[in-house]
Amino acid sequence: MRYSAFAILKNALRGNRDWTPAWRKPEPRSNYDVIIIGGGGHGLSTAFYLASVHGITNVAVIEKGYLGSGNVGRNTTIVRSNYRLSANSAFYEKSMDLWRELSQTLNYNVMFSPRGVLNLAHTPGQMDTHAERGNQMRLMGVRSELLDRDQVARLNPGLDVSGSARFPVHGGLLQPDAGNARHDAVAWGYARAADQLGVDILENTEVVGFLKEGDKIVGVETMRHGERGEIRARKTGVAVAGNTGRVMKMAGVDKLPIESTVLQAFVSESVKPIIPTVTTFGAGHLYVSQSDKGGLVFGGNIDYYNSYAQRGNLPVWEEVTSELIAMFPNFARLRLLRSWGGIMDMSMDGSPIITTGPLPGMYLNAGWCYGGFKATPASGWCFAHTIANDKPHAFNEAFTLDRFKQGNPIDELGAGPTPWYH
Amino acid sequence: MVDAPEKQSPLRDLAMPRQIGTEANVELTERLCDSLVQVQAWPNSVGKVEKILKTLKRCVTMPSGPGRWLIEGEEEGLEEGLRRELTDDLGAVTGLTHARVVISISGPRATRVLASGIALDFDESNFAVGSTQLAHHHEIGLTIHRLAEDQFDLYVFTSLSRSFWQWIEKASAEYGCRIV
Amino acid sequence: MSGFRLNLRDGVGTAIGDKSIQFVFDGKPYRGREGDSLASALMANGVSIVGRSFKYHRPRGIFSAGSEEPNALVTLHRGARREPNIRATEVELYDGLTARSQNRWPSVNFDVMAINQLAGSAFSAGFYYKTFMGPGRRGHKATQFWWFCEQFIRRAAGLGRGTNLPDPDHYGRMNAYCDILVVGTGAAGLAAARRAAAGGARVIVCEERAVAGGSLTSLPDYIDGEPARDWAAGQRDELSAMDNVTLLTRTTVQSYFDDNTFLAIERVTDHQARPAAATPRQRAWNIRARSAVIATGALERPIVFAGNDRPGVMLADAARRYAVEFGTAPGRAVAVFTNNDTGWLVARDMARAGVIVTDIIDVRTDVPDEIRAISEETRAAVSTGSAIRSVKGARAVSGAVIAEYNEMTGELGETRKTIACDCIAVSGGWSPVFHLTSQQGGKPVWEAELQAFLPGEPTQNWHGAGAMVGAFGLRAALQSGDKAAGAALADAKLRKGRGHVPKVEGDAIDYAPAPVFEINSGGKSFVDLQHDVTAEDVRLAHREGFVSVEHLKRYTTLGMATDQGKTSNVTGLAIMAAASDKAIADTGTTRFRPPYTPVTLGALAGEKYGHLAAERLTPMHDWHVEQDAHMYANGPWLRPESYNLPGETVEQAYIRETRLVREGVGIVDVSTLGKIDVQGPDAAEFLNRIYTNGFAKLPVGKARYGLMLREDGFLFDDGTTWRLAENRYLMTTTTAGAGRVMEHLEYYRDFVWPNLKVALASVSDEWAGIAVAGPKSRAVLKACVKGCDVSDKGLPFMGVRDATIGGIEVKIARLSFSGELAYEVYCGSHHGQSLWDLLFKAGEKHNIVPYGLEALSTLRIEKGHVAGPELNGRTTPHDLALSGMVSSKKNFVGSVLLQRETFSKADRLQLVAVKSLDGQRVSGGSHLVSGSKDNPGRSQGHVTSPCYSPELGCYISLAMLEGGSARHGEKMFFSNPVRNKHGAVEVISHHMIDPTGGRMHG
Amino acid sequence: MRLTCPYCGSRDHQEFTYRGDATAVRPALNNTSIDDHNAYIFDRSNPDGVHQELWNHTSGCRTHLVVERNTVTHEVLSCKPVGPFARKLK
Repeated sequence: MRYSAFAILKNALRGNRDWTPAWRKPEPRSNYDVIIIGGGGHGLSTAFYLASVHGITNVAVIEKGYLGSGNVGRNTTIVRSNYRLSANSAFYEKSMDLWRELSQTLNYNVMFSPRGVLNLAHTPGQMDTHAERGNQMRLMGVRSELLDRDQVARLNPGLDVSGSARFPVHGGLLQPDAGNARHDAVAWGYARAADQLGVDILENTEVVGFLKEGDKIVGVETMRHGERGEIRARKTGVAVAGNTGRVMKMAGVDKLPIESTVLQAFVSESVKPIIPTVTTFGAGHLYVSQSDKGGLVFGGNIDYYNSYAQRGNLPVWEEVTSELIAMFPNFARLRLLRSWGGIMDMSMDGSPIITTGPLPGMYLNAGWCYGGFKATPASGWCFAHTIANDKPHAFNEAFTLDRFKQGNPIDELGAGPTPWYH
Repeated sequence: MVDAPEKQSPLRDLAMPRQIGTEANVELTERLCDSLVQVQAWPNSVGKVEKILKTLKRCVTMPSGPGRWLIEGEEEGLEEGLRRELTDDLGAVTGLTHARVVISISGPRATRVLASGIALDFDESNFAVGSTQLAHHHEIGLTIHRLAEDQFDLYVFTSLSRSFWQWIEKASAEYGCRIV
Repeated sequence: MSGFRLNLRDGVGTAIGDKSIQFVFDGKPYRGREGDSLASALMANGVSIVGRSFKYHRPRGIFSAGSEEPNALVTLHRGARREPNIRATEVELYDGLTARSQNRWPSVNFDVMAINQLAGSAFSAGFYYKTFMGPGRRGHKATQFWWFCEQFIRRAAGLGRGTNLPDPDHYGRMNAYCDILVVGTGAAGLAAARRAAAGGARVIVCEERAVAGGSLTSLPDYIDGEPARDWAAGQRDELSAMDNVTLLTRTTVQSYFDDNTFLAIERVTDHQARPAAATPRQRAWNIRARSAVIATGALERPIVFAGNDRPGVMLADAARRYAVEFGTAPGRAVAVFTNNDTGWLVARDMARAGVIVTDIIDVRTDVPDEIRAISEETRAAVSTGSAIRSVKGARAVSGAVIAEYNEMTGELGETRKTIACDCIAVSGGWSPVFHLTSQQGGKPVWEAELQAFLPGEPTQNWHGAGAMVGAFGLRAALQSGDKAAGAALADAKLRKGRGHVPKVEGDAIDYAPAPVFEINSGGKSFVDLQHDVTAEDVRLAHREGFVSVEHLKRYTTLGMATDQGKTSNVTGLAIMAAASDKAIADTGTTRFRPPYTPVTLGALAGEKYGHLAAERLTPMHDWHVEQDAHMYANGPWLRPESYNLPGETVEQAYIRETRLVREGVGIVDVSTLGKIDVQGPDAAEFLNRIYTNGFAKLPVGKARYGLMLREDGFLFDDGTTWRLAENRYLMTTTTAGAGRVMEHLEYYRDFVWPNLKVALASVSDEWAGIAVAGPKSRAVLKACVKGCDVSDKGLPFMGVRDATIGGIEVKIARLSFSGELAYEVYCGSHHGQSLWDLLFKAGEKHNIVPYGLEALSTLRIEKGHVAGPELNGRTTPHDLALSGMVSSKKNFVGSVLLQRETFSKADRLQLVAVKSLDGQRVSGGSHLVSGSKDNPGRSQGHVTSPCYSPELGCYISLAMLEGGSARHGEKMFFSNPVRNKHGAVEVISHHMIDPTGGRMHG
Repeated sequence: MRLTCPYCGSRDHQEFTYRGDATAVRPALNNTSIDDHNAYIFDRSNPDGVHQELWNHTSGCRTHLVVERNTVTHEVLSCKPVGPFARKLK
């Protein structure tokens, strides 16, 4: 069923009885061309682009819980491509291109809202670093603007731009075409569109092992409704950020340049529009925007320790809220409604991995750190390309697994091989 | 030989004697040390170093880590004196006279004020009179020496002492405070 | 609903005092009583519509009497203190309180947006996902279409309005430690608290409401021979008097973190008309408990039926609380609709308080006789085996249509009866409040007998008590509270002692409801009242395949409003379970996420609101400020940027300062550098392993510049280290690197080479540092230094000497960051200002000039010294032309991975300098390109440290350029599109002045 | 989360600086194998379960400790001192 205003009206008149499931709940077949492990944003978008761009439709997406139960539904929904290093800026700008048409591509409103992402600067030196990044974006064809303090103040009326602020605002770097989107809709939209192209989405199906012929991965062992099963495939892609270590161990890959940590996110009660852009603090780590429903959605640093628990601890609450209301002292009386945690694959340089291997028949998409949501379209697009052609596209050729050991990290922050500092 | 000028406290303008609020449930004051020294023993010399420290006169010796002590002396020159006795094979002596400012807090609400910004269990079962705890107020590290049930000396990093003072003064104001 | 104040007497209005209080709602003045909540006061004044719902803007009244309230949200105060979305049920009334209804225009009684209701079934779950994709065309145009629509949607959504003004109040924190935390002061909580306290434990007891007692404050039962509320008051007084007990009211335990760490928020002055200025408005309690008794009770849930959102429909127990505690009748004619015994008791207690209860409607047919007997006292008409089919009244309840109901099939009979009532008190059973333990990961379990989820197995040291674990009724609650405290005492390694359960006289009823959640009569029945999620929305979600509970929640937004579904989650689940033909137990439930109720952001920041980070100040800070230096936030430090003369720009000032240093002498505060005391018999060996260059053979009395790498071969930090004695070094680090270098050293000392005898101590705060630079610096020192020969011979380049200046003991090191003859003079920081003054005085006749960070930077850029912008974590010594500093004769941290092939590639970004060829400022953030302004081409590098060079007479910058070391002399452009700048530059060597070092060696 | 510093006692975890996998041990100083160093720096087993990890009590006595902790439940199983004074603190 095609979604449209007309469809809504037509169905409403019939008491909404004729709507059909957004995607099928098929039984698994024994053999597919490609298996994607992980029914999150990246896995689903990979399946969609395999089917829509490469014509590979005999694809299964295997998800251990409900579809979109991982980080695609646990993030702060920011979409941007304001990177400093060219490998990142090119990749994320590809993602922006896909975002811009995503609602039409999928016939599903993912509510991509290019309201602008503003990074504040608090010293002249930081203005220069922002300029350096903004210029890199410009030279790559991405729009960016360096704003002075008054321009920033006009954009965000509640922002503390006084000289007496602990970290006075000097200005900021704006990516006007960046913004945010509705996270769940991205998972559901890709799922529905992939399903319509013939992809089997297998929810509540857990991969418990890999099928191997020698070194080569030829499929997976599954657990579904309490029963074991086997699904074979020529190619198996792994897109399980947050659980990469867990899944890869089953394939015999015991160590990776990745550590898992929990990133908390926060949402306030709904209020009428109070902040138009996505805004980030430059004297700490804090990002905030307002959802269409009216809640302030914000987050900051990860909890600094390895974790697979989808919940965090109190220090981050204090850190994040104190930075938020230092930036916006008018938010101090608003109230935190809810917080949650997602598990991040923190890589050794803060940048992702989209690659063939590390075993024959296997493909790996991992290491998304804080940045997985905005990458969803390009990640799937590049991963699909890599799987279909057995080699990376130019957009992801730098995101290899062995770049760390070769000494070619893509390290935006220059924080070095300390995953939790990226 | 000219005498050195007087040491200047970073709190000289902040800690002016006055009354905040009507009551005085908390009393605050600050001072600089005449001598403050850190001693670090080697693992195999802890006992010997302890013995030397026991002979010190007019000093407060505060344990501040494994094989480590913070020692405040009532006279200048403690560092040089200790270095003579405590040779390299026994441990290391570091002068910290200028690295800390001491803020003293006392009064019936002193522990409550401290607990409002320092994550430490001030119950005497955990923090006995006469003992020392290492703690922090956010990014400001503290060595806290408990002189009595409601009397504490806080050894605060010099460069951060103004920020710390501003906090403790504000936290004390809720209960009424006298600065002496 | 037309509530009114009852005749207050013993047992009616127990929370209400005599004092009359004036308040304003929607601009109209009203009077309430001391002890009223805003909700009870509005109710007593007959106000029925208090707010509008989120989506359809339907009129809504007061639904509950506590923190679970979904409907009665108001905005409090004006101006900077304006606070939206406050539950009227929790606001304690005080003189002068102002409140406004919200999410309505122009008024709560007439709201234009209520037109949304007409869109009715089109506006169902998933509406937004299926439309607004934009007109067929792809690309930016379509996005713009959504963006256009989104503006209106955003304005219509949201609830109350915030403010653009900073919050003028302040917040506090308390770090608390206890043996046992008791959450809740109902029967179970009080029983637990008394046993825990009697056992000698350190106890903290938290109660969300203003007064301890929980349901005891409204139940008619007797405990130990006295009315339950008097017993509760007695317990409260006893506990308050004990030294080992902290009883906190108006304090909600919001979050349960690892290792029994709890966050509770105390509302300290919110209920006061004129709070004391020094008292924080709210206080965050960080509580670490050895064990906890969770006695958070249960929340009543409604039965869903058509029209159940009309003002006048409310929870039964809440209706009782309004009557008994607040002396307020929720209506003139109250009908009770129930599926369990609670409704009947509520009817009786309300009738006793003077409320007219017209009907009792129970879906059950087999109601126990002793419960039926109650109806005689209430004189209400009784309809068992019946249900409410629909509600009469457009803007508030004016009656209800009752039909026979088959409990087994859920079908409604044909016969209908219309009753007149203006309030329907609904009881659909009880949902235990296990939010805290669920936050911790405890998996709830469905208990079919109680028709409720229970908290499941503990994952930490907590013990549930009372209704929270399904121990309903006073007797069971007291027992379980007592028992839980016993277990908690054992957790805390204290003696359990003997328990004591007080005697209860009163109603013994069955709290288990009939498994009826929804009366499906086809009309609009609301499950989530605030988000307007109807039972039909839940079924639509099912139809579209959103059957997992998380999908249900996310697709319909059920349970995601400000009440987080406290009264709606279980019902929504039950409806989904029925639609998918599954048992509730198999449908599962979502995990509760902290906090329990919305928490003021200011309270979470606590004392950090207005004090985000401590400032680090050098001993000379006041002097800089007195000179009107512009102070610059450099990490935690504040440092002078430049000392501008009247009318000077920063650029003019730093050029002047730089020039005066190069021509004469200048003085700069370098106290911010990190300083680490490194001592011990193995200190030399240790430093040799840490630095890329050799330190073992550094003579005593000498300093050396050293580089540190990370293990992956990239540069980590740099600085000079001075050998003060055979086994004693003073290491200096960059200002920004001080902390991380210390941790780096400690890691190697403790974890990698624990056998080395090395002591490390931060002495950053011990030493004030002043650099004296310029050709006349020696003359300045000569004029004031005692005890040291400062001649070239007496104090050669890189020499370190002890001396005195004006009686102050100092260390003088002949180091040069500027490329000039220069010294760093260190003294105890409490003497820093005195030393500064003495040096300044000694330099007066040489026209000594103070210089700031900008000039400091300009001097080092001209000299080609690298600093923070070049040490960016992505550069190696080779990239920065520092290969000569890398020893090949020893192994050190980073030595192995530095040898990786990639680091010797010729096209790496390498350090160069550029100088402007067209007089333009090479602006910060510029890239280096080959093309014109309009067609710059790709970035081949970027500038790192730009400035005007008085020495070269043009704008210059250090830069990182691809293959830069081989490109000296090349003409390029700097490109700075975000600053709209583009200019011609020449690539030159970074050694821009005095490449042979004659000046600093002179 | 609370960690027990062998010197200072039970403290909130934010007093400690996390330094990651304690099973990653630096190759000896005379080991110049790039592979060994690469493995030490980049290979992480990142277990979902018991993890040996290094923390430094930076806001206290600055003792390093190896914490054995379950990364799924956050349960701290043990805190053991390391460094020159490890034996003295046990």
